[in-house]
Amino acid sequence: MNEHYERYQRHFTLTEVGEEGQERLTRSKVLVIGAGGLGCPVLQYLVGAGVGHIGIVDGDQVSLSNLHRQTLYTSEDVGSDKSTVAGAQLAKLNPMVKISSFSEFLNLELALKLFPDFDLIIDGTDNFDSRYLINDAAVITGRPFVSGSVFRHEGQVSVFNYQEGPTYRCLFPQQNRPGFGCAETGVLGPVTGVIGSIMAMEAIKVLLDIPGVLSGQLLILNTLQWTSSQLSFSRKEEQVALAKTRVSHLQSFTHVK
Amino acid sequence: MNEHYERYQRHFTLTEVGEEGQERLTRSKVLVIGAGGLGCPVLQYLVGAGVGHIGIVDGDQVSLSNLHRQTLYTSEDVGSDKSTVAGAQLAKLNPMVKISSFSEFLNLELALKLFPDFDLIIDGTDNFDSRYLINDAAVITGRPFVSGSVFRHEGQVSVFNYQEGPTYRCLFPQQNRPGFGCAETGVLGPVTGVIGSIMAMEAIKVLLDIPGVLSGQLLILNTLQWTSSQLSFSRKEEQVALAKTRVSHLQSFTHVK
Amino acid sequence: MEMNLKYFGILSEITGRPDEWLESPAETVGELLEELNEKYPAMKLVSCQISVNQKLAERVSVLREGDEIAILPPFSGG
Amino acid sequence: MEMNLKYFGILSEITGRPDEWLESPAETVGELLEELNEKYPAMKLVSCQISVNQKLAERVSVLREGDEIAILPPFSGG
Repeated sequence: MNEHYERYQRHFTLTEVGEEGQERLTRSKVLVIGAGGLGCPVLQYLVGAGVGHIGIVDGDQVSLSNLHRQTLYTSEDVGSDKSTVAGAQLAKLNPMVKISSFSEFLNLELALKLFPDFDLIIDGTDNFDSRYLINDAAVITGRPFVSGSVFRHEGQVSVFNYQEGPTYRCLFPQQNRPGFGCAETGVLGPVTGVIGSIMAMEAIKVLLDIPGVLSGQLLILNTLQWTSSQLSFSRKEEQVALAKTRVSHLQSFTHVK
Repeated sequence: MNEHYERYQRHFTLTEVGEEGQERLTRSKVLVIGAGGLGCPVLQYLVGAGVGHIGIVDGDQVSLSNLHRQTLYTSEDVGSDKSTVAGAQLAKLNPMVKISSFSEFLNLELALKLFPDFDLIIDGTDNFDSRYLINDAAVITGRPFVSGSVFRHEGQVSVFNYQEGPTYRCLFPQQNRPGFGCAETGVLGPVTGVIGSIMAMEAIKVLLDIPGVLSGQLLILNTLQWTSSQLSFSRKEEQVALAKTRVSHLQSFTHVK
Repeated sequence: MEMNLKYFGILSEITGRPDEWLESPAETVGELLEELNEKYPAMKLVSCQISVNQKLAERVSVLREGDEIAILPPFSGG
Repeated sequence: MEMNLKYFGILSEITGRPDEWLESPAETVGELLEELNEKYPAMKLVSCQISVNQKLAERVSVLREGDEIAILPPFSGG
């Protein structure tokens, strides 16, 4: 209890946290999908903040080209499973947090199995297929999710499916056109640091009911000029319904199998 | 050379970096004062980016109440010197970077001895005395410095003494009134994550001559609303001159001793 | 009608600028998009959304003098 | 004259709000500060700078209707 008080000391003097808020963080469960450039700061700050249970889903292994921005890994970890290495490092950071590592790439079955066990989902993935999948599974299981993404020197953050708010599909309906990830386009480490830290802050706001959650708001940040804009958008029931059609696919798929 | 190419792969496709920029980073030397909430992300991203030589100045030891926001340390490190632990962890992150740890609190003599060996100084300290000291030593030795600070949910970043630009004193003339640090006021980890990452980005912009350096501009960010403002200010020669009076103090002090 | 266009992500590379003032006869978002697709053919290849004065707009949304129009693609990197 | 005031850092706690529109007879930054120090006595204790329309101002700077005035203390935390 003394360790609890000392470790979270900087939270107790904040009106937005305090002892009650810290208790709430300790009871919270957050699932982080993608332990890459965005996932690393999210994981570090949520584990540091004392979120009770953190799940990590990532099927990838550490590579040398990750290290400039993925701050949970070292050169010795190259080739090892990200979720395992991240889990071990985070346990050393804060042994009071329960950490579950899933060394798998997310698919719909895994998502529908895992999401109900967590209060909040974090989308730190690096491709559109995963982003739509997380959206759809979050809608089906009724979970809010914090979503962040980067393109070169720009980043976007929003919180979807939060208190009947709009979903990812309400903002970006699925289209069959190419997207751009970090591997193809390049990125500087601090860009993912800024966006991942913003995502961690939004997660804490959601968990503690702090006003100003980026729900129905897309934050867009340019890290060369440090200009930011926020664009508002609304829930579209036909796009929410679209997410749910995934379940019928899965059910028929499971059935056929 | 293969490791070099693979490790910095995400930089080579960026027009702002490329092979030439990477070469420049490798030749750069950056001194980070303060390995705390702001210093940790700065160090992680600059070491990740392959800055050739990183110096770390911090006379503090790791405490439990640091861990929620100071992501280079683990529970096992409590009681150890921050600069030593940080140096060891960063060497594992990128063995290609030369790292020098100074387990001392900065004073004017140390600053005047160290600053000339580095191209850029980072102020990630947590008190006004250090901030004015860094400013004055940077002015005396002709070094630019990136300065960041936080107060609860707000943060400020600027680059001072850059290409004859304004200094910290030009923005905030010294006044004998109280300031507020993290220990007294509390802070959430992601706030230092955002501001520290912004500082790392500004450092890379300075090292690579990327346009848009926050010189003569103070960026102020509110992490609850994600509103940002930039305020412009100019060099004031009488404030710059004030910084230089420090040297005479030191000289007379050294003489008397 | 003159409008203030802002290009995000890959669009600032396609158009070669982060923003521009455009004199256009377009009366709706859809008409403006058609004009832009002609001016910048590569834009057709990119999935993007349009906001007018910081609010997500539809293709049928009506434009007014001085509107701030952002053209934003989703980002996927992480 | 009406002015748009923005309070940063500890000042938003001293004034109890992040911003406000203020009707004031003050013609310079210095006069406005005096008025604010009277309205919010704790403000006197804090070192701070004033910007007018995103530009650092002096005590003698002249104010105009609708000016955006930010009152900002330096932060020290890290």
